[in-house]
Amino acid sequence: MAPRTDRSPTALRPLALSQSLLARADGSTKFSFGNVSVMASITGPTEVRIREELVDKATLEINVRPLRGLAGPSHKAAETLLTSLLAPLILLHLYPRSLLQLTLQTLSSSSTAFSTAFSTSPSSLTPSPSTVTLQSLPPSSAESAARINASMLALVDAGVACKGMLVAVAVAFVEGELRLDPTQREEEMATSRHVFAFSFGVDVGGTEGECVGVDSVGQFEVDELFEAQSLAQTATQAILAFIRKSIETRYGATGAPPPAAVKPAPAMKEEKMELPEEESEGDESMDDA
Amino acid sequence: MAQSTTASTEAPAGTSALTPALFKRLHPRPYLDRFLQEGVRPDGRPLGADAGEAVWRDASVNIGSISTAPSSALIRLGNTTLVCGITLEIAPPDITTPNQGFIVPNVDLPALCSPLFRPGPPSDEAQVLSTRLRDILIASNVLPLASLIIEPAKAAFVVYLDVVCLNFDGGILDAAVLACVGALKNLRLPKATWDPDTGATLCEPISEKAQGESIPLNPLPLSVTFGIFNGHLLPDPTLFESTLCTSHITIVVSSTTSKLLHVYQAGAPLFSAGADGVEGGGREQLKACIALARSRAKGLLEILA
Amino acid sequence: MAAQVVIPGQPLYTPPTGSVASFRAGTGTYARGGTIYASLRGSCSREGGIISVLGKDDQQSIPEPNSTVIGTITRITRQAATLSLLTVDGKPCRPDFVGVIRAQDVRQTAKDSVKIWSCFRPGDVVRAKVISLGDSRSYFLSTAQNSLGVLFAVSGTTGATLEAVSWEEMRDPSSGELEGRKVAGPE
Amino acid sequence: MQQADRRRFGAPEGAVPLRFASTSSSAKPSSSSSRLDGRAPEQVRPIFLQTGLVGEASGSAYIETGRTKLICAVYGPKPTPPSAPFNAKARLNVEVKFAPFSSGVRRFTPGKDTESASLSATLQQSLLPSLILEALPKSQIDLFLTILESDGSDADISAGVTAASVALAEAGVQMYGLVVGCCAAFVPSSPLPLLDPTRAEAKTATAFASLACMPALGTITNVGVSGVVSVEQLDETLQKVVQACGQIHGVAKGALEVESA
Amino acid sequence: MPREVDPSINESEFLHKALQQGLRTDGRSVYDMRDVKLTFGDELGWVECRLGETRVVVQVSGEIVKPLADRPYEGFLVISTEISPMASSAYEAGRASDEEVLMARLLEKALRRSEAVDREALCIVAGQKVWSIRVDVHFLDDEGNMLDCASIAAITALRHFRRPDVTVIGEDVTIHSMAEHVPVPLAIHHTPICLTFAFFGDDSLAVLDPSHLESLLASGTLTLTLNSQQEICVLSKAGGVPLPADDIMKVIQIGVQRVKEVDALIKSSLEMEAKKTVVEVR
Repeated sequence: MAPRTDRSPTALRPLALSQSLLARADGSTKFSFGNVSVMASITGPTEVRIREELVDKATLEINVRPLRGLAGPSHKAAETLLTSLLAPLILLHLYPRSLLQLTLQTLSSSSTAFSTAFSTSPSSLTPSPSTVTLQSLPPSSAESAARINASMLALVDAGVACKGMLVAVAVAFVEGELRLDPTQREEEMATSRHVFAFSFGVDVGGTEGECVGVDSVGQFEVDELFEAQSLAQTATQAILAFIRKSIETRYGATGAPPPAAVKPAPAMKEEKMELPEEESEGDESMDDA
Repeated sequence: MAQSTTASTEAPAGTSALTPALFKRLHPRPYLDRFLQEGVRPDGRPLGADAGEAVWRDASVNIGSISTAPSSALIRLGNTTLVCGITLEIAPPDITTPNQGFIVPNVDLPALCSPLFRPGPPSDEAQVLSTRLRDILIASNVLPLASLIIEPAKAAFVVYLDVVCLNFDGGILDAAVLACVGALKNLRLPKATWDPDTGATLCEPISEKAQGESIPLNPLPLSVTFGIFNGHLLPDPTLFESTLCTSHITIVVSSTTSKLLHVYQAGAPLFSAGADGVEGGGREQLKACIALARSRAKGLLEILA
Repeated sequence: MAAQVVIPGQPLYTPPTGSVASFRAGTGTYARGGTIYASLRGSCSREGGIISVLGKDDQQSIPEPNSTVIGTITRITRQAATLSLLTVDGKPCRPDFVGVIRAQDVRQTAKDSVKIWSCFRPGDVVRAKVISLGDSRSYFLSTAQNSLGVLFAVSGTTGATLEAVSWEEMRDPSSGELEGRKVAGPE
Repeated sequence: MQQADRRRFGAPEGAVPLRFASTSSSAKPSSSSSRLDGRAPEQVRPIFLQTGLVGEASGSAYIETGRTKLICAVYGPKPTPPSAPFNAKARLNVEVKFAPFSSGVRRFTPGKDTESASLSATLQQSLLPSLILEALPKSQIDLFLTILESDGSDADISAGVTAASVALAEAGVQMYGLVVGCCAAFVPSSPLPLLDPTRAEAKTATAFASLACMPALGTITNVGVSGVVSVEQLDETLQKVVQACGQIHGVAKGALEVESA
Repeated sequence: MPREVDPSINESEFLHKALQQGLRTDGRSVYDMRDVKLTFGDELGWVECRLGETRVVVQVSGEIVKPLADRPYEGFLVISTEISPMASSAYEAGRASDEEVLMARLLEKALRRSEAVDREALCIVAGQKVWSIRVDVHFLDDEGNMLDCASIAAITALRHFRRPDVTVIGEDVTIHSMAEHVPVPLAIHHTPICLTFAFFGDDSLAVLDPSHLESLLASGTLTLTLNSQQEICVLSKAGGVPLPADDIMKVIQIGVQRVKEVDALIKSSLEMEAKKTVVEVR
């Protein structure tokens, strides 16, 4: 596979974020890594069915829906990942006996189905590649990271109280090279894919961020995992800065969501970072220090 | 901590006999915490890095016990018991991958195995396990899909790996991976020929004479799960421990190479970053987990052999 | 000494023909045609003219009238408090047994002035007695005895464990605030 | 159907079971006996029965007889669902499931499988007369049985009845006596009916008799005959089956005594 | 699941009174549609349609499958219309409400039964390989009349979609990548579009493109599926008030006009988009 030409291996694709798009939901956010974009909507706190009612906290219901085809077991796995990442961050006990309903809809992800030519005639069959790639596993890492970010921002949009911010990014190793925010094609050609989620906030990671989620598949050395994690940490800090800017604009005088498209340099460091919870509304309450 | 003192003050005021079973039911967290403070786990396993092999539950494998399946493996991991049975079918390869057969893993958590599950279609938990099992088996490439081809673009084997849980006591993914690997190791594919005239595939029954072809496997994936409770690392947690843990980490290592095949962790951070104050403190502990996982994998590999 | 293990259907006692039976069928047994059989797997005892079979200790039990149960309050209304049962007669039970303490069953005296809110709060661990099988949904429970009532409760504001100060009040040790509860005394 | 498929990884399009070139690999019965595995006609296969395999269940039993392998677990007594009306007796819920790999070809039907449903009904009918359900008002007992390896559904159900009754006894459900099951096949190749037939033997059978009984009380809880058989022959056969049940009862008793020791 | 809240009596009376004066709460006249906004994605076959605040996204995709034995020359057109709680929390995930089933059937009739897409043109090798075209309809926001919005989005997406070019030699098939050969549009016979009218009260007052509030208060709806050739593909009046035949003819006349406008909009949007994407398809 050819090296990246459009951006450096450690650069993100253009990010985009817009909030409060949906009229019927209490909060909604569309978050994109380049052409992978996910819409998240939150309804709640609202009435909960008795069977699912929890006495001391809100019930978190998550639905993940694919762009193409019907949801299957892998979407249930995505829901479980989101639940275990979000549940510790949301102050669920503030909303006992109620329902927080989070729905995620992938809005776009480019299909790789017919990106290369192939033929059924025996003469033209290509031999299997010598290096083992993740070709047989549908690409999902960038989408998974976008889902995590969209969910978090929908919670912010809906004014649901959280301990801190959750930011995720995908990383892949392609032909030994570490690539941040891989495209679908890169995910297919990767030897390993990783999604890292970091939380930011007082007691939950500070301004540096704390790794609260790892989902890695493929074949990779321990050092590669750490290398990827470091890159992801820097990248999530940059994404958070972007989110912060975008939210500030939204709640500022202009009101309209910014047509955000920035390419943050991966070298962007923590100096400029401030406590992320202070942004947005007052409901982003902090736990006691 | 406040809760554990509660339990002690409650006992004299409360029932005349607060039996361990009752204590466990009423105050599961303090119950587990008391054990861990004593450096021991509720099932008697020691706690701590230098405890060696004793931190794991006993694992055993019984290969080929189901004669209706071309290959099968029964795994016991402590009380957790599950069976992986293989069935074979033949299908035309996907048009985009004419050189590949199929692996279809599914995990069933029937109502039989635990009061947590109801009869009916697969629970969410079963679906999540199926997904993660598939990801591990495919990403590790343990069974090269190309080896399942009978005739390129025309016919290939479909290997169904059905994992049925019989007793659910934590560590299901670890046990399921072990069961699948055990069953795959033992699998022999019958000799099959694709007939261009009829478009059908005929197989030779496996017998004394025609033993079929065993498939050369790539390095085997071996899965090891840890739970985190109150800052304690609990290797191979039981169901009771799992439900109380704030976070889990699963590490899948390769049997013969130094590569990792899958790392999964979600929830509260593995180790609080402030604990040792050093950047990368959690990292050292993750390394320790990986080292533990590798030593466990060696043990698991021995019982598979 | 380990008692003899019997299995269901095993004859335990047949009175000699013509004479009066010297044993009666107790728990875990049944009588048919004069003969007493075991209906449980367990150990057999013949005490006081009664033959009974005791099952294993960890047997799941279901609530019966007069059972003592411990449960967690899940819901309160003006009329009643709902519990999810944890144990029955000291044995853990399945969590899906539901019990109800109606306002008139909370205490023995001043039944008319009972305010559920000042006796129980959601999350409290309560000891109670089963008074009837109740309706199709829940068992009816009572705490109208000194030994019955709230065993364990946390403060709604600070989360600290409350200490009993009287039959009717518990105190938050961290803030000193008092909260009303129907407190269980020692047995 | 779509509903069920969405929760599993499905078969690839166009997948078909293996087809074998020659199916004439049937083994010949050994010379001394009329049966494929060398048993005498009235001999049942050796039984391995173990209780307590499923930790969280109230009672459980694993049974292996010849190639038939199945596991049974009992949960409860537990409360009936809120939707159910008040019932002075306990309800017995039975669900039989086949593991996908239990029968040679992949066994997978989303939703209801008619064979499991009929096995469930037979199992329930065989067990109900033995239970003292009046002792457990407004409660429910769930009995789940998974067939890991099947060797003909008649043998499955007989082994299933035995395992289920042992699991119920272990769960502490009051009963009049243990129920055990056995069956017989009438085949043209043998003058005597074959007890506890395997799948291969059952294939050639002209008639079947299956029976569930409580040997301790000498009572029968369920009996079924299919096919054509003379009354005299049936009477003779049933006596033999009851005898065999006596032996099986001994095994069941042994399993229950071991566990409690 | 939170149920739909019934509108208040005040809202209801206000709406009815205004309607009697020919006014609608959002300022439209009775036979006006809300603005249709079509957005196209990077991917061929991705279209977002907004009808006021109602929002639907459609993704069309294609795969190669084996045809049914009794219809060896026919490809498939699969329409998936599952309403997620994103549209409104009144919709439950995984359980179709009656309304949802009705909507799915009308959309199915409009697109499939009207033979909008030539399914025989989807055949690659008879009895062996055909295209299966999948239309995934995602309802994002339910501010009323999701059906019309979905039908516009779906037919536009089908017209926007291109499948890879295929060469057949004997039984062997070569599928060319999008970069290699210019991809092929689907054979589409006509452009059916759903138009929904809501009826109020006994005076058989009808409004086109009901908003969410209007559809909650309406006593019945009538859905027409028309194309620009003035052909009616589907007419469905499910329940509600009995209507005189004249009224039905009247709304059909209005529908015929409106559908021309929508069709023109789709055409011009597609043309503008084509100019942009031409550059991308090398």
